[in-house]
Amino acid sequence: MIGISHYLILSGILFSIGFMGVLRRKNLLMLFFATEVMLNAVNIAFAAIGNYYGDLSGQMFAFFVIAVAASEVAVGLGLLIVLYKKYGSLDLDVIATMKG
Amino acid sequence: MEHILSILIFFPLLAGILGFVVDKNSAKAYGISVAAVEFLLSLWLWASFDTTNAGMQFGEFIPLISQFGISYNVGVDGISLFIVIMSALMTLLGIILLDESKIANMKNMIVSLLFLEMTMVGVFLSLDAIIFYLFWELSLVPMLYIIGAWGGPTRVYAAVKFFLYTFAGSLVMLVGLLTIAYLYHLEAGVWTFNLLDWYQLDLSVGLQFWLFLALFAGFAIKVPMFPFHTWLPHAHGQAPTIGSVILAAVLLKMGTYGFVRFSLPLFPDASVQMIPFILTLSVIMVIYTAMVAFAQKDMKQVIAYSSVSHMGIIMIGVFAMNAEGLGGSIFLMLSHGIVSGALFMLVGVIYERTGTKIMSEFGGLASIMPVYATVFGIMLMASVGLPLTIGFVGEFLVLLGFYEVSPLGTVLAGTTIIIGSIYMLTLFKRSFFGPVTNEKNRNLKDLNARELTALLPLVAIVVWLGVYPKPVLGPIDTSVKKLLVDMEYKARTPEAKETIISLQRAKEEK
Amino acid sequence: METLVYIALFAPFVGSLFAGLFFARSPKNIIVGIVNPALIFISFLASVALAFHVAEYGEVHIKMMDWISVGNLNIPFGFLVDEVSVTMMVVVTLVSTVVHIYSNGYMDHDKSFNRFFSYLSAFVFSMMILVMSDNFAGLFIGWEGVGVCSWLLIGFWYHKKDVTPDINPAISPSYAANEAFIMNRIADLGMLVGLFLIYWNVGSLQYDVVFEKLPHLADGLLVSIAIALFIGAMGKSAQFPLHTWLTDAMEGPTPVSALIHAATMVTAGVFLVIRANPLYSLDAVAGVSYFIAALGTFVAFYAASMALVNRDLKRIIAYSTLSQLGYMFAAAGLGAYWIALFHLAAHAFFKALLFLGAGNVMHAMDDELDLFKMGGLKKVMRGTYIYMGVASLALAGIPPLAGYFSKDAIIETAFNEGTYILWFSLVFTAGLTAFYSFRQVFLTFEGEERYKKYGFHPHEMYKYVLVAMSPLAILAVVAGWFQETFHEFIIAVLPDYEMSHHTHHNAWWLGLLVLAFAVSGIVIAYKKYAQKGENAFKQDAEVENGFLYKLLMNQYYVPYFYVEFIVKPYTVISEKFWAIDKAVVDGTVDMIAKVLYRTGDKTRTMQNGNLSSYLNWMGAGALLLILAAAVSAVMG
Amino acid sequence: MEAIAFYVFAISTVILFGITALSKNVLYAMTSLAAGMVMISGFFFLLGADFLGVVQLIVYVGAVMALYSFAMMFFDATKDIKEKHGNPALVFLLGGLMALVFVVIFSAPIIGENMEALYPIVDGVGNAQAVGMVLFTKYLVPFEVAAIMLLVAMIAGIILAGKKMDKSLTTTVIEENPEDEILKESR
Repeated sequence: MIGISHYLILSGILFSIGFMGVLRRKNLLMLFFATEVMLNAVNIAFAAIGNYYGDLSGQMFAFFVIAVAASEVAVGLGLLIVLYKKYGSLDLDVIATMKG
Repeated sequence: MEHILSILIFFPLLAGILGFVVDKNSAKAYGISVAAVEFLLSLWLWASFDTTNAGMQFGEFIPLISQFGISYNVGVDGISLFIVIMSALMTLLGIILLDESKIANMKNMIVSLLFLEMTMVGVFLSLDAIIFYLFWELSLVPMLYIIGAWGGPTRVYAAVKFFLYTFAGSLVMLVGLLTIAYLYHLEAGVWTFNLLDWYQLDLSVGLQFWLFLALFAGFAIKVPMFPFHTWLPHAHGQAPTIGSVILAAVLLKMGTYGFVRFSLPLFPDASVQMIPFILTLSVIMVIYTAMVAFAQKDMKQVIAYSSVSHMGIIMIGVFAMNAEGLGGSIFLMLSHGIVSGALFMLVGVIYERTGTKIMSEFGGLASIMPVYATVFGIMLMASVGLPLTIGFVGEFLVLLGFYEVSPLGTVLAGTTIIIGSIYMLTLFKRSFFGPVTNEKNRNLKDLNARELTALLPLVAIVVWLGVYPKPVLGPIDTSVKKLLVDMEYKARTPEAKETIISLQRAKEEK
Repeated sequence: METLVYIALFAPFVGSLFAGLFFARSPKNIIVGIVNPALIFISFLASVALAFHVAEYGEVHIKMMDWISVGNLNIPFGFLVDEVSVTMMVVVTLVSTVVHIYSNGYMDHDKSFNRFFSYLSAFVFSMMILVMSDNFAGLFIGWEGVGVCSWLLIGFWYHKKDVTPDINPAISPSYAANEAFIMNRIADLGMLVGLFLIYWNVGSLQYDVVFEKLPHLADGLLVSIAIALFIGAMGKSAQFPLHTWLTDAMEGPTPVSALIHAATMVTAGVFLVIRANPLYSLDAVAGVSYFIAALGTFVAFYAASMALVNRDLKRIIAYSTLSQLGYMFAAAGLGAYWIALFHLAAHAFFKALLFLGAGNVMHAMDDELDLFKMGGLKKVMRGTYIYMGVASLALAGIPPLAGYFSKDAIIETAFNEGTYILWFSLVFTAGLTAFYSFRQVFLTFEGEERYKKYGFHPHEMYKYVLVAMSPLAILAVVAGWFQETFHEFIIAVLPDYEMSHHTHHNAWWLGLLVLAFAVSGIVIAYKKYAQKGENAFKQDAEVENGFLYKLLMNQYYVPYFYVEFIVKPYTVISEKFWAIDKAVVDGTVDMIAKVLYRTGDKTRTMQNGNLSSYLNWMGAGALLLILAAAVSAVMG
Repeated sequence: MEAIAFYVFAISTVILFGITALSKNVLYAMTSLAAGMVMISGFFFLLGADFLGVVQLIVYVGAVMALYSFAMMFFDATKDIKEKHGNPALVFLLGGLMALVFVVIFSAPIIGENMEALYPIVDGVGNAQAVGMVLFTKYLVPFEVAAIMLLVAMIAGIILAGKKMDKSLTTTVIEENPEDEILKESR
């Protein structure tokens, strides 16, 4: 029987994959991908818990997460384009201007 | 003059604010007149002070934040009265000594000094912990500015060190004060920061211990007790003369005053319990810093370290737990203020002339500047505690009082009269005796009228209070006796009751 | 009578202020030279009047005003004029008057003439407070006051520069002054402890109250008090091991040596013991008293031995002062307080005379002090020769001069007490005393005129100075004749001391024995040092390289020991402490600041502007938070 | 049945997202991301969140992926991207550790048994219907805010991306000093 733990563990693993992607990616576009992975992982967890408790709130949250993700992508991509225009690259090492 | 205390506190503030619009060239005259008025006001306070009344006088009480019991609450008793007068006096004389040609931006200096005076008087007069803390911290600001703006080559380092060090300590103290208020709230159900209310608070010995330590952090750094003293030589070394004078004369006394006003009456048991600890630190302070003073090459540093050494004696007196020692220690605060202030002034005088404070640059000054040497000699003798000078009375009483607590400790601390004279006489010999070794010094001018105006009153006080200390000792004695009676009444442990010798018990024994 | 007391006390003070305030900066002013001695003389007259009054009507006790009054402590400025203090007052003011007049001549050419008189009068004032006070605190005022005046006067010629100890063992006047002051302070601490003990156990510092309650105190306590007070006395009276300052104090002008370091200040310790006689005669402190006597005897011999070889005119007299102080302590320790006081007075006269004579010689010899460069001065300085000869005879204890009566009495006391070791030491020391005194006199005035070789042109002192010295000379001769009068006068306050029958019986041969020692000392000195021609005195290299000679010449290496084992380590430790203060104590504080700075500096690289590394840090932080959440979930 | 579906979806999502996280090629990464999204929607269907599954498909796979692919046209997608990895071991360690922690946490028994549903799923009511009921009652304000947010995001995206559209980003060499104008001015 597939219980909530399975979903949660899967969600955790997916989140970790996304997390790893966030950590290792230097390309901004790829970073966006990684964040999408993380968001989706969380959505699974929301949906699973909502299902487990027989509650709609989980789905609602996931819904809003999707909405936020969509707007994030819209704005984020716009910013990426601007950055690319400016630097000709999306590599974080290249576009870093602040020197600590 | 019902509001004499408020006037004393806020008159310098108002005058300081007005000082911004005073003409640059008359800034010093303005400063002198304001400080003189303040000094006269403080004398008026003395004149109208009821010397038979041991409690707080001229009290003023205005609630500020009533839900937390914070109020503007001031009062004066025999303990604080003379410190206030001394603060006003030293500020006045310090301003008189300022040399207009040497101090850039005299106006700022005057304004800072007047602000500083406000905070100093405020600290000694406030009876509300929050107000006390406020003035306590505010006093750092003008001093920081004075050191940082008119100091020596490494003034910024010294000023920042002074500020951060003392500030760190007083933050711990603030925590302690807030805890006391909280405990009071627990016990009585109301919030109050009124010190006189706090005196009624009965604390367990364990709590007293920790609160004592919290307040100790603030006071001990200010005193400064060993091993928290190292900001002082830096601050003195870099501060301009006026800064050193005020710092040594008044600011250090805030620490010992804090012990007398807060630690003793609030935590009588812990205070008695801590005597060995305080004694150890103080003895180290007395001997160790005196020896360090002996090793100095810089005149000003000798006096800076000697300050620390003498503060050790004051600390011992505070914890003597009898009227002789405690009264003596408060008298010693005054005498140390006057004598060390005068010594710093004197070093400042020679520094203004030669641009150096290194003793090896001098030698034979006595034959070039006889008046200067005489005044220096008198102050030196007061510093080493010669009878019939102001220094002896306090030192004698402190050692006398503490002998009852710890004979061995007194003998060790009493070595101050030996090693104190060692470094002081060595300083005097190196700078004033011997042939004139530095040809540049041959044409030095003796004290001029301005310097004499600043120094002669101090000489007069040194002799006057050395020969006839009664007018000052009397009110101090009255208040100290009351403090001890309160402490003994409040003490919980039998050993504390045993150690604290109030006059009542002394009478019973007779 | 009160007025007389105040006149006696404050006349010197007025003189000091007069000279100090009005003439400090002006050149030599003869008005000072007249007014100051006159004021001291007035003080002397008042003291004498008081002495007659006291003899007639008993003590005068007055209270001027309160000084310190805190808690239960109440110290007034009170003055007690009784037989003891009036004796001291007369001696002090008399010697002071002579010295003041003498100083007119001696300091004639000094540019700080007025300052000298100011200090000298201030000293007399302090000394008067010391002897007249009616309580221990007042005594301490005077005690410290004379210390400061002594510091000022030893260092009077402060402009001289430091030299190595080979050239001048005292290094410089200012160095000697500091040494004296600091060494006295060591003893003062002991004295202070004594005062504290008295206060906390008696509740007062007034002599009458204290002495009344003393017998009721515990034995151990009494011993502590006695020891503590005696430590104070040891400093002022330069007893071993605090004696080295006295010889170095000879750096001061000679009138100062005469007044302070021979006649008055150094006897303050003896005075203290005499004053505190109710304490020291208690059975409980018999041990301490015996120790005082033994130490006194030891110092008497010890100092005399060092005087045997010294070549410095003033230092020899200083050693003899030390030695005589030892005699006084021996008497006081043995309970013969009045004899001690008598010797104190007699000694003051002839020792001051001796010093002033030495001052004349110095004046004549352009401040040269080396005996070996003098000799045969009697031709040009007959008056001085007579004075110094009389003083030396008195010192040596030749009848009928003063020293014979007073010193003989002390020696007799030692015999009477059955302390034969002390007795013999004192007798032997009497012989040494005679020898070194006359060695000095003969080397100076008799024998070959060695000074010519060194190009000196000695001349006699001013006439009026010699006249002024005459009272001392007369007293040095006749003072002993009044022993009985003094005895009757003084036993009103001091415990009487009578020789036992047995001692009386043996008195004649005891006296003869002492006399024999003294005379033989003089004879040997004459043989060795007073001859002319081929028997004339020559320096003997063999003797001078001998161990004993070197030991004595170097003062038993005690000053050397002090320098090596106290002064130098103190300096080194001070330097070390300073280094520790900077490196460790301050270093710790700076370390905290540095750690904060460094942490900031290191972590600054985190803020490198690279989003990726920020994300890494954020990731690590997130992981930590999750871990913390997990752990707390497990824990809680 | 559910188990098979779950494991199929689970394994495929892990692999696909793994490719997304690790691939060097943008195109591969994006494609696998899109496929992964589809698989995720499968979970939603499995969990009875039909509406959410549909939204997932439409929004993510449809809209977001379309956005990404359009955006990619601005960049050079065919090239492998070169990334410097300072410390790959650390990254894998952190990621692995996190996964481990999650696995441990989530495999622990769940304590909050007595939690009560605020908006219970009522049997017999379709999921989309139920969602609609809640969304337009309780979550009306957030929903509207989300709508506005999306609008704002859209406008922002257009404005940001749409400036100087006439300039090609990939083919022309940038001659300007690629430094911030503002930075330049501020110097």
